[in-house]
Amino acid sequence: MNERLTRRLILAAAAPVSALCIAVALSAIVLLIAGSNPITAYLDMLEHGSKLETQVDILNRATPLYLAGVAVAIGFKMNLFNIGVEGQYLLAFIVAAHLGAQVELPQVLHIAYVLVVAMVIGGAFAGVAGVLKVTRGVNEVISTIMLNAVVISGLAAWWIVEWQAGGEISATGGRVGTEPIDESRLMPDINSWLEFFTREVGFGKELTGMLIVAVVVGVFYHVLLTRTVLGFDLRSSGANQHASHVGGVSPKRMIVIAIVLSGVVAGLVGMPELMDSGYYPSNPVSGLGFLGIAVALLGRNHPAGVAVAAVIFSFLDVSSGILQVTGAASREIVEIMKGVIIVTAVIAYEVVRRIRERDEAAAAAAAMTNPKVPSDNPPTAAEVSV
Amino acid sequence: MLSMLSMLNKQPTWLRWMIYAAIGVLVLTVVQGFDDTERLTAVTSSQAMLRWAVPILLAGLGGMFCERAGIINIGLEGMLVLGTWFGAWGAVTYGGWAGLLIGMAGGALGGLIHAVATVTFGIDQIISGVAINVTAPGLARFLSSEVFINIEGGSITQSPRTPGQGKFTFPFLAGGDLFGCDTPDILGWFTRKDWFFVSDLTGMARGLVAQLSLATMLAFALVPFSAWLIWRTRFGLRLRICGEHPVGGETQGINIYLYKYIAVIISGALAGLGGSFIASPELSGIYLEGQTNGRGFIALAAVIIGNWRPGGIMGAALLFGYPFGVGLRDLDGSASHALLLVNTIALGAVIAWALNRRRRVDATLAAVLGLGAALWYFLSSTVPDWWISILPYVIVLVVLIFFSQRLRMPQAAGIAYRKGES
Amino acid sequence: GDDDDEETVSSPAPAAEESEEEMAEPEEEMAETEEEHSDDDHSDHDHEDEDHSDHEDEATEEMMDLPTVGLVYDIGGRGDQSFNDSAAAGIERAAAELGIEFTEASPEPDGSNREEIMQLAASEHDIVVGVGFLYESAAATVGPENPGTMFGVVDSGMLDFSADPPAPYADNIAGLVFAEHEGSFLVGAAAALKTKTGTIGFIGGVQNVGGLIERFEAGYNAGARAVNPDIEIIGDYVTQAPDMDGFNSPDRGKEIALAMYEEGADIIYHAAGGTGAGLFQAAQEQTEATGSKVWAIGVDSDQYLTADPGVREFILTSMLKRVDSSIFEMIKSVIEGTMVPGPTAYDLSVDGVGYSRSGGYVDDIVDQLEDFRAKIISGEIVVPNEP
Amino acid sequence: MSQATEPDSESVTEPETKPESELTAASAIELTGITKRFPGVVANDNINLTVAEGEIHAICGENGAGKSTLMKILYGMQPPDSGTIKISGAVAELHSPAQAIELGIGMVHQHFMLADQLTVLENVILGAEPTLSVGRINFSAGRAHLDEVSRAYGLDINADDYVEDLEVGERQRVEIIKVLFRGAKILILDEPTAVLVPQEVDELFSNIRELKTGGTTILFIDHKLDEVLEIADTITVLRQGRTVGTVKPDDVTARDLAEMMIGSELPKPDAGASTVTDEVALEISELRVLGEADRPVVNNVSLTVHRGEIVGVAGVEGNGQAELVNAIIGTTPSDQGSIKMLGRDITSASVRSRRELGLGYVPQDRHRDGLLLGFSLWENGTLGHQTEAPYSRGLWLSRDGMRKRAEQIKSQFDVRTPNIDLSAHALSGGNQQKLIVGREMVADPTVFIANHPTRGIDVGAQAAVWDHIREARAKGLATLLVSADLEELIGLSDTIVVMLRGRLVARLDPNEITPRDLGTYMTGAALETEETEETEEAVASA
Ligand SMILES: Nc1ncnc2c1ncn2[C@@H]1O[C@H](COP(=O)(O)OP(=O)(O)OP(=O)(O)O)[C@@H](O)[C@H]1O
Ligand SMILES: Nc1ncnc2c1ncn2[C@@H]1O[C@H](COP(=O)(O)OP(=O)(O)OP(=O)(O)O)[C@@H](O)[C@H]1O
Ligand SMILES: [Mg+2]
Ligand SMILES: [Mg+2]
Repeated sequence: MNERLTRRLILAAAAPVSALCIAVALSAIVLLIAGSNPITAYLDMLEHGSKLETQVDILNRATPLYLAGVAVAIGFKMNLFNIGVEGQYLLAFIVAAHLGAQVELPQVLHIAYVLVVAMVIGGAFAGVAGVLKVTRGVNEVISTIMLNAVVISGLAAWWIVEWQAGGEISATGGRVGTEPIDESRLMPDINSWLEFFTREVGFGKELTGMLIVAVVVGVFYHVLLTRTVLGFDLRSSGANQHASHVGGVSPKRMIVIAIVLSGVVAGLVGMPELMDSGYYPSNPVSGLGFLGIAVALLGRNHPAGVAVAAVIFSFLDVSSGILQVTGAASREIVEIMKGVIIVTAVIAYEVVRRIRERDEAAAAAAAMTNPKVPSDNPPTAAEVSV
Repeated sequence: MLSMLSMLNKQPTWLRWMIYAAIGVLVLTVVQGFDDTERLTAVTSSQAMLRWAVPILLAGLGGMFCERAGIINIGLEGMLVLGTWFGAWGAVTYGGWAGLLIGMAGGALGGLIHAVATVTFGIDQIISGVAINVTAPGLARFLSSEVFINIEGGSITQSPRTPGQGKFTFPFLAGGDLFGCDTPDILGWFTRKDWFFVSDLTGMARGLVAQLSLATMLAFALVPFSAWLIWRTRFGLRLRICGEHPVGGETQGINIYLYKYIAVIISGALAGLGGSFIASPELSGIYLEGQTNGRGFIALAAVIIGNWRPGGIMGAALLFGYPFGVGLRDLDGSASHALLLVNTIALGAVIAWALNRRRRVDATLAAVLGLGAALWYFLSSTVPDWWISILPYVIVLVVLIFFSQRLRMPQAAGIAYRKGES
Repeated sequence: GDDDDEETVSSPAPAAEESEEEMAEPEEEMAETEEEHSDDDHSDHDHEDEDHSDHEDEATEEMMDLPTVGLVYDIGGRGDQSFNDSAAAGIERAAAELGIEFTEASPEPDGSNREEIMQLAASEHDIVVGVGFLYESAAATVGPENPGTMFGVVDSGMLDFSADPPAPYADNIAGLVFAEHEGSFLVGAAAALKTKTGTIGFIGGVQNVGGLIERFEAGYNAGARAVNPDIEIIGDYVTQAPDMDGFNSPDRGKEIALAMYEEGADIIYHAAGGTGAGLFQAAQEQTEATGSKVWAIGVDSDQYLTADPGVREFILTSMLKRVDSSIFEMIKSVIEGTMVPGPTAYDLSVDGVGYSRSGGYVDDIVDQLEDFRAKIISGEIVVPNEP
Repeated sequence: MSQATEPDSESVTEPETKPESELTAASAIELTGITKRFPGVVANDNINLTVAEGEIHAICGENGAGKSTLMKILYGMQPPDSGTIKISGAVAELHSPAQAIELGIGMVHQHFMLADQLTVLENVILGAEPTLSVGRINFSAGRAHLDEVSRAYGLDINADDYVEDLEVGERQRVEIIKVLFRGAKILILDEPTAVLVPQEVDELFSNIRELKTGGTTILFIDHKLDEVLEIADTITVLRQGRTVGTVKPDDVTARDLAEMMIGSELPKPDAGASTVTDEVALEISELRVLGEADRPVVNNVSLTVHRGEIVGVAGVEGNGQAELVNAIIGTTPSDQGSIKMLGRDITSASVRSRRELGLGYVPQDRHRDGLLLGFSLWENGTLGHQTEAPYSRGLWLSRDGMRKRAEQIKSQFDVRTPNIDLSAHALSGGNQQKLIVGREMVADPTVFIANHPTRGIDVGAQAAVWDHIREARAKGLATLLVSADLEELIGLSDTIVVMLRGRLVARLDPNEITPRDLGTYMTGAALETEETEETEEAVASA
């Protein structure tokens, strides 16, 4: 392999690897301060994580995280900060749960119907922020924060009462929420897909079928961005709105399209839970929208990167359980590790980005001084290393 | 009408705003009559407004300093959290005032991290802020598990009760002591007369000067102080150049990094102060996990609505604090119902403003929203609880819908700056 | 005998703070109730025995003879000075008296991994107790997968309503439910007896969480009206589901409480978790500001003992919900082989709920309260559990 | 506040070996062996430079020769890799502009360093604020001093205006006042004339001479050689980071200087024989565009461009040219009037449909409007044409097509880059510009809008861009050329129109006009003297 390519490969791997190492080391220090043995803690985490059942847990948790991450990432690609994924998914969740319980369709159709409802609601609600931005100049960060409150304290609080399932369930405490969708119309688990490769999944763990939807969303996102004209428009408008506008891309249109797409994906975030339980409970898993921001940033808005980030976060969440049960460490350590990983990863990426930019500038300058440089002839190591 | 307006415009700014405020109280007075409530103009309502405005005001001022220096601070929420923890710990250990100071130090620590990440390393400001928001609650909990657990009355999620900073009642205006002697309570006297409007006005005013916590006074004193600092001092000018044109500042010999660092740390310290206020007896009286309730994000909105100016941010904080405080105290929903009519009238004012400036779209939009509020008002006798909860957010959103285009962000905010790379 | 008995029950100190002698009594008392209880559910009994012996065989392979317990808290975990702490007191009492060993865990702040930690606890322990009804679906899934482990879930009946008639999810899952409305009835009556203004208040944490907090309100209102049908009751909730901040907002609790006191209420009962700290503070401030004393009523544990010393004198009484006893009893029943699947009700009759007398502020009305208690136990008064 | 050099500094000057310069006065600045490397470039290569006290010393060199870098080093903005700096004889270690300012050095940068949302006064006093107690700024003292400075040097400005409301010339004055406000003894001016019309240049030069009389030493960067010859006492020429020589203006001609700078004669723009046809390609009639506060910034403009014709638009920056261009390409809506391309009304068409009709555009600010800096060259080669073949098929991009086109642009337009996968920010300004011109040209446009197409690029690239425009013109391209380079306008255009305050005020024949005359039209001076009817006539015929 030529030297330049090797250097590029090393650079590409340097950021995530060094970030992970630093994060592991820093967390070890925190663990030591807290009076825990980091080696035991890490071994417990690894051992636990290597079990098939744990992996199912990780994937189940990673699925909504990934969807939330992609939703946020779509916004970021267009330079939009969609803090509203939280509100969008909760709204889509409750409406899809309610409307899903109103009809009875064959399973496949029913699943499709529920997902489409969720995506439409998520997209439409996100669109409000987009329209406010392009027509009224309202900063989307602020409008989506306000709209989150409108959903969480307002619409969902209202509809959970309006759409409450029959009273006898609530009387003993416990399950309260919208009318459940019959299990036969929900997305089945995909344990068999996994079991094909390994052994039977134990402990009643069910790998969510929404994982497939998440993968499809990721592929769709990737293809959209890199292979279509619309994706090019979106990316260029996000990178430089002015240049892109001069190039025929209306920034306003792109803003609305991007935030609606973001909302469409956000609408799916609550679906793993709905497909599992069949109803919207009075206390759905919340905060995924905010975690999605962190996941998107850690994954650098790249479909694969976001997936890795979602799995890392999910792994840490799942590890918090084993650390407590074995007594290796307290749960808080996991939150601190998340923060440390984000910060170190971002710093590592920034450092690598600068090195790469310098390399490129050097290569360009070399071409300037010697115009005869053929395109495939790499600069020598002396030119590259500064 | 128009001549009256133009007369108003000739008055000095402070007087104009006093007049606007009086008109506002008049509207509240009239409207609350229909709903048979006195909450809208009660002494306690203006007190609640202040209480609920303070953390948003402080964090908002923090956000302003940061963004004026060119750094966006999404991490305000995390810094508030640090402020609640350190504020409570300081107050419990060393007393109320020390609590405020230590809370500031805790927030400043968050600011320092943000500064290192964004100024020294040039990391994306949003990312750094998000990382702080993710980490701060974990850190607070970790610290609780190390510290509060060992103090009586504390636990991993909460601190023992925090002491406060004392209260002050203005002499004469509200009958506070002056050198140990009682003074007449002038505003109180008017208020007790129950005269239409006059008593309402004095009542609300009295709420602003009676039994005022010293911490609240400090917070509001920071508004003119910040304005003075930003607009009138060398420090302020240099700070502003960091947000407007850092390279220009560099060429004039300004150490941009230094001012950015100072600004981001001030930002954290103010958010931390806001956090310790939340944990002080004025609001919670303890540190409790999760008690910031997203106020950091509201503060971000306040920075924008306030157009990156201290006075504007105070206005935004009050605009949020009033419906929030009144909504909480509105046990039967009548005040919130009355607020619907207030909103209608306010939207009417927006229509007049828009027509005056020949902004037809704005006028139509305001008319639609106003009509909706009016219809709701007349077709119902009370509003649901969830509506009371979201009213402050809706008001903020509506204000943004009409006035966003008039706002102006510091030009270089959000853009990474590196010395010598121009 | 009778009087004595009731005396100890109505004002029990939390287990953690109990001295050795005090502890003995409630234990005896609880043992009695447990016997009664087992009689009621005799049909399930044999079944349970078999399961239990299976489990003991397994257990002996790993350890000596006593089971180990995994206690999984609700979000926040130990240290809420209320619900979770009461559970902690129960497990510690079990450790002290029964000699069991235990570990504790709590889920992620968003509650996303309840099922996972319950499963983990199950794979490490013989008994798993989930604190809070949010563990219902987790236990329903994990329970059948771990037949060798006994499960208890606080605040959920663990009945499968999709079956007709509703039946327990599995033979190894018990639900520990409380008659909060009955306990609330008594503190409501106390409030009505003690009020000078004829107006009292109720602050609920979060509305529409499965009608859970509404149960407190219903009982409280009924109790107050039983004393004085014309009494004015001001009720308010801090937030509505799904906004759970209402359990976590002492600032909002204080604001609401102050408003209620200003409206003339002089006694306010809260069922709002951490938000209650704000109520106590409001009581103190209001008293100091106006000079006339107002009261607060605590919930779940005896908050006179757990709240900050500065506000204790304003806590009239607390509605006790003996999560500690229920957990202790559940563990004991497993050891004795008498655990009952499905709901076990901890109501007034078994002192699963009650009111506290710490501070002595309700000593003068104990007779009336005990009278109500007797009537509820006897069925003469039926306390509604919905507003 | 003002840091004048130490009074005894002159006496400190050591008698040193002074290489090429025959000094008559003590040297204010002495740079020895300055070397500065950037990744891949040696921006300054062992530069020696001595500037005498009180002289106007010009530095010439083509783009990228290292002039700005040298000045930034002298001003403390960038540390040299090696070499020493002596100010008034004393060795100076400069780590920041603050230190340079302290030594009495002031610099006016190549690009404006003004904060739009601050007032002139605030911009000027920044860093040298007269203060009262506790850091309070004494604004009145500052204002008084500012007025004093502006009166003393005839630099007319209103201290309380916001910079965003100022015109380019006024901004340039603010920049100079900023430096004078501190009482700089050594003044560095980096290409101060780039954005000025000849009349403004005259004014600037008289200010500079006045400063010189006051004893200020001036370092002056410019590559307009006639200007250099007019003002300088001494001229130093840089080429590729090295000093080529130091000369006196009386000893050299412009041609000599040019040869020193680039080793050959400077190319001149020249359109060659007219290729104008009768076919109207772009027709603008009575166009009005509204700016802020609904003020018309383009007012009643009518203009026709035929196939094969280049119409030059002259005007002082800020007189509506930018808005006119934006209205034509469609990024700004027009309020009244119509725009027709090849007879099709495109007044309210989208940018994209205009581009698909064959509108090519080279923007003035390539970083803002021309490129996606973080994107690869092949993606940049697509921007603006992504809906067209061979870049895409239907909704799908064709990466093959994109890359092939990029390779074509690279070779045809001599974009110097090792490969097309590099990101755009790695390229130098000139190569970036060639990429943009190439991208627009390979698409075979029918109407071409060139907005300052050669601003800030070196002579080689400049000549290449001119060639490409000429070639396309010969093939029937209709071009609207907006430029501040009057030589370029006169040299390339078939017709020149002048814009002033949003209106077309004159239509001129490039064969009969000099840059100086054009300048009088641009400032409006010509209109005041000329008969009004004549102007009306000119507009009517336009
Ligand atoms: N801030 C910077 N950081 C890194 N590299 C830079 C920077 N500025 C310029 N360069 C590098 O310097 C080289 C030339 O940049 P610049 O645009 O200043 O060139 P120029 O001298 O104007 O070129 P041209 O003569 O082609 O117009 C490029 O290779 C670019 O990569
Ligand atoms: N910050 C930087 N990083 C990398 N290279 C740079 C940087 N600044 C300048 N250069 C390079 O240094 C060389 C000299 O640039 P400099 O700006 O000094 O040229 P100049 O003579 O001022 O040109 P111009 O006439 O365009 O202003 C250029 O080739 C440029 O590529
Ligand atoms: Mg250059
Ligand atoms: Mg230069």
